[in-house]
Amino acid sequence: MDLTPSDEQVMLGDMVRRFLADRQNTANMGRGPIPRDDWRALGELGLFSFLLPETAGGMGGRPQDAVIIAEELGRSMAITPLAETVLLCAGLIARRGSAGQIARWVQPVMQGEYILAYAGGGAIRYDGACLDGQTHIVQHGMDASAFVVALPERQGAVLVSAAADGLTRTPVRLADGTVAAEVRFDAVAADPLEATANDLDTAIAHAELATIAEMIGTMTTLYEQTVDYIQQRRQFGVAIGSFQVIQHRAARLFVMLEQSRSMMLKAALVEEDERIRMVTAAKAYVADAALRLAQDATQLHGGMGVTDELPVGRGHRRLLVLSHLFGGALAARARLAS
Amino acid sequence: MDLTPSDEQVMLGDMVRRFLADRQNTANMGRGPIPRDDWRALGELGLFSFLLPETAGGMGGRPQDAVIIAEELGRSMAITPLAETVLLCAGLIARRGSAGQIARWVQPVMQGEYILAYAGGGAIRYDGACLDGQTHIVQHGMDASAFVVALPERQGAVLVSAAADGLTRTPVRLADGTVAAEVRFDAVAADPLEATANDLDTAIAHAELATIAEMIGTMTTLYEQTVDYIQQRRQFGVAIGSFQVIQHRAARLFVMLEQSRSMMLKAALVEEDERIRMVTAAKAYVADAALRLAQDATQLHGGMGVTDELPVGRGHRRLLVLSHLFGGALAARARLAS
Amino acid sequence: MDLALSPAQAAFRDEVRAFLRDALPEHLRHGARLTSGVFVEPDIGREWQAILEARGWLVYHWPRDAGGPGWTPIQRWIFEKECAEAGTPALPGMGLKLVGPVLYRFGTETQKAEYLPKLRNGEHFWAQGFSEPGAGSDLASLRTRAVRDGDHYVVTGQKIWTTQAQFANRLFCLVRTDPEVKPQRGISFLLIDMASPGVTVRPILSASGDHELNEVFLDEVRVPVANRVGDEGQGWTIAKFLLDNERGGSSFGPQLIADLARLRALAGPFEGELVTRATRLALEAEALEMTELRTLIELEAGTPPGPRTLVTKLIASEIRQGIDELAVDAFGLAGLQLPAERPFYGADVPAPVGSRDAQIAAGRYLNSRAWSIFGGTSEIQLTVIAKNAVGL
Amino acid sequence: MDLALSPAQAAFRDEVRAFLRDALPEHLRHGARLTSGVFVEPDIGREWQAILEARGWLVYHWPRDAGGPGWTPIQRWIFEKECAEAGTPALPGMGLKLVGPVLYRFGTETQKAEYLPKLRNGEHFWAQGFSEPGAGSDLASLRTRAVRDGDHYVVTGQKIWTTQAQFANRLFCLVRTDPEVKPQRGISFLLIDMASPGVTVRPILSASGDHELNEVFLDEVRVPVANRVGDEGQGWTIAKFLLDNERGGSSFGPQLIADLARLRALAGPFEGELVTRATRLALEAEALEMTELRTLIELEAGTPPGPRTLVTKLIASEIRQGIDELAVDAFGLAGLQLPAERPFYGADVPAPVGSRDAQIAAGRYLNSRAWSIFGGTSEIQLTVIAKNAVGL
Repeated sequence: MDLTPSDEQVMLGDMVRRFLADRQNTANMGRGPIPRDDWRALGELGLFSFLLPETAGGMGGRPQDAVIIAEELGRSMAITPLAETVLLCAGLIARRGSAGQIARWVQPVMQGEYILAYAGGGAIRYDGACLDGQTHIVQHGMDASAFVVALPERQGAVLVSAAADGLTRTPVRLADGTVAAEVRFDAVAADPLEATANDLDTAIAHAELATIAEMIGTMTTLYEQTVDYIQQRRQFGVAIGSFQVIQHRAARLFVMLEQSRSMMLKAALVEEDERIRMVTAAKAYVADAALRLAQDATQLHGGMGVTDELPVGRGHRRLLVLSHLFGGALAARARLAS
Repeated sequence: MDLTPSDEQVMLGDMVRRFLADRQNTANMGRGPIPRDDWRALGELGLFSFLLPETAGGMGGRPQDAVIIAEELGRSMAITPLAETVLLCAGLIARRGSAGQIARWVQPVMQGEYILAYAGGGAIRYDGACLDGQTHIVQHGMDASAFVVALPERQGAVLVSAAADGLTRTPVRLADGTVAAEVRFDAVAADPLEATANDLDTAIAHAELATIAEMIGTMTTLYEQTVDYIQQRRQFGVAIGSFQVIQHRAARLFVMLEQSRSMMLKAALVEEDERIRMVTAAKAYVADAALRLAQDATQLHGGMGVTDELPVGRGHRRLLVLSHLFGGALAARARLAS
Repeated sequence: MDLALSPAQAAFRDEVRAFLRDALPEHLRHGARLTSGVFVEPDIGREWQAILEARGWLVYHWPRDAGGPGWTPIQRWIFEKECAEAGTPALPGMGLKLVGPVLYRFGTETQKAEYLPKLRNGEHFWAQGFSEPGAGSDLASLRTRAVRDGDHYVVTGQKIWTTQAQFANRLFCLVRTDPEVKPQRGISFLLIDMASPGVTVRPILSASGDHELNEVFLDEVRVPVANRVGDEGQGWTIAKFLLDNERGGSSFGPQLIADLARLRALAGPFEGELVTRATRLALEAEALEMTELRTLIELEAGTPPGPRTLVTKLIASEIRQGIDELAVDAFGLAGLQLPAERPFYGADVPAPVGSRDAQIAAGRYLNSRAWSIFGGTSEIQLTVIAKNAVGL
Repeated sequence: MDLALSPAQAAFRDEVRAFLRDALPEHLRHGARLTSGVFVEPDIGREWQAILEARGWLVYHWPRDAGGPGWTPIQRWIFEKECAEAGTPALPGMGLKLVGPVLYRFGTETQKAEYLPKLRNGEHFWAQGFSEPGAGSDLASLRTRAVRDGDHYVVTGQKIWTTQAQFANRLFCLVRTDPEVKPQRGISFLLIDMASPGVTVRPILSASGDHELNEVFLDEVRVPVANRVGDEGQGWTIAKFLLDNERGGSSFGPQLIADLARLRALAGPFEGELVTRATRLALEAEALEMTELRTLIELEAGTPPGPRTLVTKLIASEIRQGIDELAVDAFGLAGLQLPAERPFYGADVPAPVGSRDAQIAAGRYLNSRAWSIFGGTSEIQLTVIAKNAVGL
């Protein structure tokens, strides 16, 4: 048992932090997706290939590495498709795709050229060659170059280029400023992927773990901003952080954050065969804590907390979205109970 | 719309309060059932006949009258079988029983001679003449002169004398110091009662309403004791009631109590055809608030709160029992949701 | 003790219900349902205001001698309950509920004649200038200065959290007219034409993207002395009267009950944890309605209301936030939509995923956090309850 | 970063597991399960203590030079986790966890030779005399006086909340030896024979009917000066060392996880709201276990633990209370039983309705309220977290 990050992990975190420090600040953080050029630059830094399996030319980064990167993204509220594009879609193709599929889709992801999106719901029909029907909301769907589409009952998955004939998409703006899509397929030719339901679930767990780490990062920022605020903000002649009720509230945030971080760490570090259950447990815990923390951070900021002007309001929006992805805390708890 | 108690209701409340003031004090309240002589004395004061229908020689008191009496019992933590004996069993027999059944069982209840108990669960078989099987826990079952036994699926009810051949009972001490019973029937002759499932549900609702009022009374006492305590108890040189965290906690108790009282009032005052639903709603709300209030009152009393020495600890026990009777808050919410 | 409506009350309820059935247009009901902000959009509010004014029911909470219909507290409650169930839009409250009563109570005859008709016919849209940056809930530390210059005051300062100031043509405002006396005694109450030179409005966008809040900068704005309500230095008294009106006044319970029922109909039947949350919220709202009704019944009987009135805003905020969070969870992924276009019932809003109600859920959720902050935070409510109800 | 046990750790775990499988008698497991109070009953505790002592694992948290097995923090955790899963009884903690470390750290060689063996073999059963009426968590206001008289102190005063004093033959005690100096500096740490003249124990019954708490009256009790641990005036320092040991030390998570799993097996499968509550409690307990483990892993690596250690008692109290309330609800009416007889596994307790576990639920529920009160209330925990972890 050891919780010290390796030298490589420390370097990785520093690199991402430095990269983001030049770009993200309290005025722009969390306003919407980071510029596409910044995403490309992260790819050029080798971040994505670091996380992808060696079989696909990556460096085989583990979940605990992904968590370090994702937490840094969350801390500076850099909104990216890391979880969906790199960990879910590219990860799945890298592990289960053919050489051709890997070359076609994973390589450009590594370079930050392509965004891939995952369509996991909706009313889809697949006849072995063509897709018909319509997806539910697909995160980052408008920016995607291709889609990994889960087949009904998760009986495998297929790959579809966004440029395919018969594919149309409608933009759906989400609360965090990202633009998702509803995607419609009219007899769209699809490229089957040799992936079982368990492959899919594993890839989703890796992605979900990254979103949990992003939540932890954003929660940490909101916590720190809130502690700063209550130390500076004065009412009736004293800092509001000197009021007992405010102190206990802040203490609760500290507790929530520590407990959440514990769940994230455990989910990142368990053996692979426990990953799905543990990520589900971490999601069930952290997604709930994230909204409670965001709500309290808002309340402790008073009027400024409900505006778009401070990181707290934007962080709240982002946490609202992150906490509800992949079914959210409710679905996670339901899965644990069953 | 009018919430002023009538002169008669004021007198009724005063009478019960004065009666209890001579007998109940902070040293003995809530330690167990009141002495049987006190119960008889309440009967002799005409309290029970006041609550029973005119058809049975009573004065036709309404639910809102029962609530006034029950709240006073709760305030002084006088533990009695009022709800089960008078409102449920005697009320049901008075409304649905034959003249003979009324004379046999309701008259002695009015005089405080008999305690009747309600057996609503367990594994019971009835062949039209005889009962076999075993009840679940029957409140006040050891003191009962007779039982109203609900038949399976609540297909009516039968009356059984406690002295009947083939009836045996085992005492079960409950958390509030009352002694309930498990009752076993071996070919026990039973006297059928012309009561439908709805009759039973209505009688239960009247009894449950009284237990809700008892909870309100006990909650009020715990609230007042707690406010007194935090005003007197000093720590670090000041009354602990001057700490903001303690103040907010006490304010929450006030809110809970007002909201609970509102539910009780509404349940007491709605039209008869809304009674069952509204009593269920009040139970779902108040039973929960009662335990939260008892827990907070305990916490605010510190070490003394967990002992048997103050009314708060004993009130907590009594509220634990009252809040769980008739299925408790969980069953009530489940019924509301379905 | 009795909870049933009297025959007269029941007849009144039927009259209100019939009126709402006939007079509430579907597009207003639709717009009200799709309002994400805390306040009604002016287009909808104005139209509904005119309909009510035509019926004589707009200023239903004003006394008869101020032009109200002379309803009792229970009648007002019946009206509000029926409106909530019918789904009427809210009314622009700054004028009708806040400055209106101030004018009929403290205004000169000239002021009443000038302002009350325009308030009622919608020509004047009012905003409230109380809060200032850094002052929070502490009115005594007010810094906006009004210096007398002949028949005018010259007003300089800054107001914040001014809701719908971008729509308003009138601002009622607390200003410091005398910096020498005790803080509370140097305050006066002014009516300011938003078109006056020196008035600037800066939007404060909400996290939801809605524009409801503003800063209002007052830079040597000349305000006729005739626009002062009450005496110089009487502003504190007037403000207390106004805030008491704001905090008493309407009931929260009926609207919350109706909103939860609508959500249940739109997004239900719920499953799993949502069932419990919905049930608990419904119980809390039912209790709140009765808690409010107990006060109204006392008022109706002429009994002064007890400290119970202090609890309603706290509880209402929590229920409101609970309902809006429940909606987001009930709509799932579709509840994460948040178009940039406003209003949600407008022509430019993209077609929703799921339903319009799903599309509005995230905005509502974010906006409802304001409930426990503005008009006295929940923390302040609890302190007031501890002091004035518990007696600590 | 790595959470897996090393091969050596895994082997150690297997060794502990095998030992527990062989050495833990069923009646002790049964008794542990049916203990309603916060503390273990002495008959059970003593027997288990002897078994562990025979194996050399009784004082597993003491350093090797004090007679402990020299385990690392992770080994101690593995041992506690295995014990929790196996359902071992708790150990009498006042001696082993509180006064034992004080003795081996501050005691003279004579004191160590006199007391440590009897502590380990169970001949001495210890109670703790810290709290006094009216003093709450504020040790500085201690009033029990010890006046020097030749080779003795004459001790007079009153202690309260003294757990299991009715079973104890030894009391460790804070007394004021110097009333003149600053409050913290006039305190000394004494060991008192409970059989001494002038010692009286008055029971304080818990609301559950359990007898765990007592008042201890000390009326001119003569205590040899040789029974003072440390110097005169060093009592405050020793008390701090003792309380740090109490608050650090063992993990809460494994026991809570095991208890919840047992409840689930006994009373499950849950339905409706109980499902949600059980799931949430399980998550909180799993998080707590990892939060504790993070600290232990740091300690193992020689890193000083951060402010995170402050949160565990607060969380553990809430989970404990949640589990015990869940049990009452899960057992329904049968969960309201509360026999007067003790212990629950004893021969005199009437046959239960349902199961013994149902029969014990109400007692457990009532007793578990003490978790958030004794050893620093949850309010104090939050204040400490705010100051030392948040930095307010």
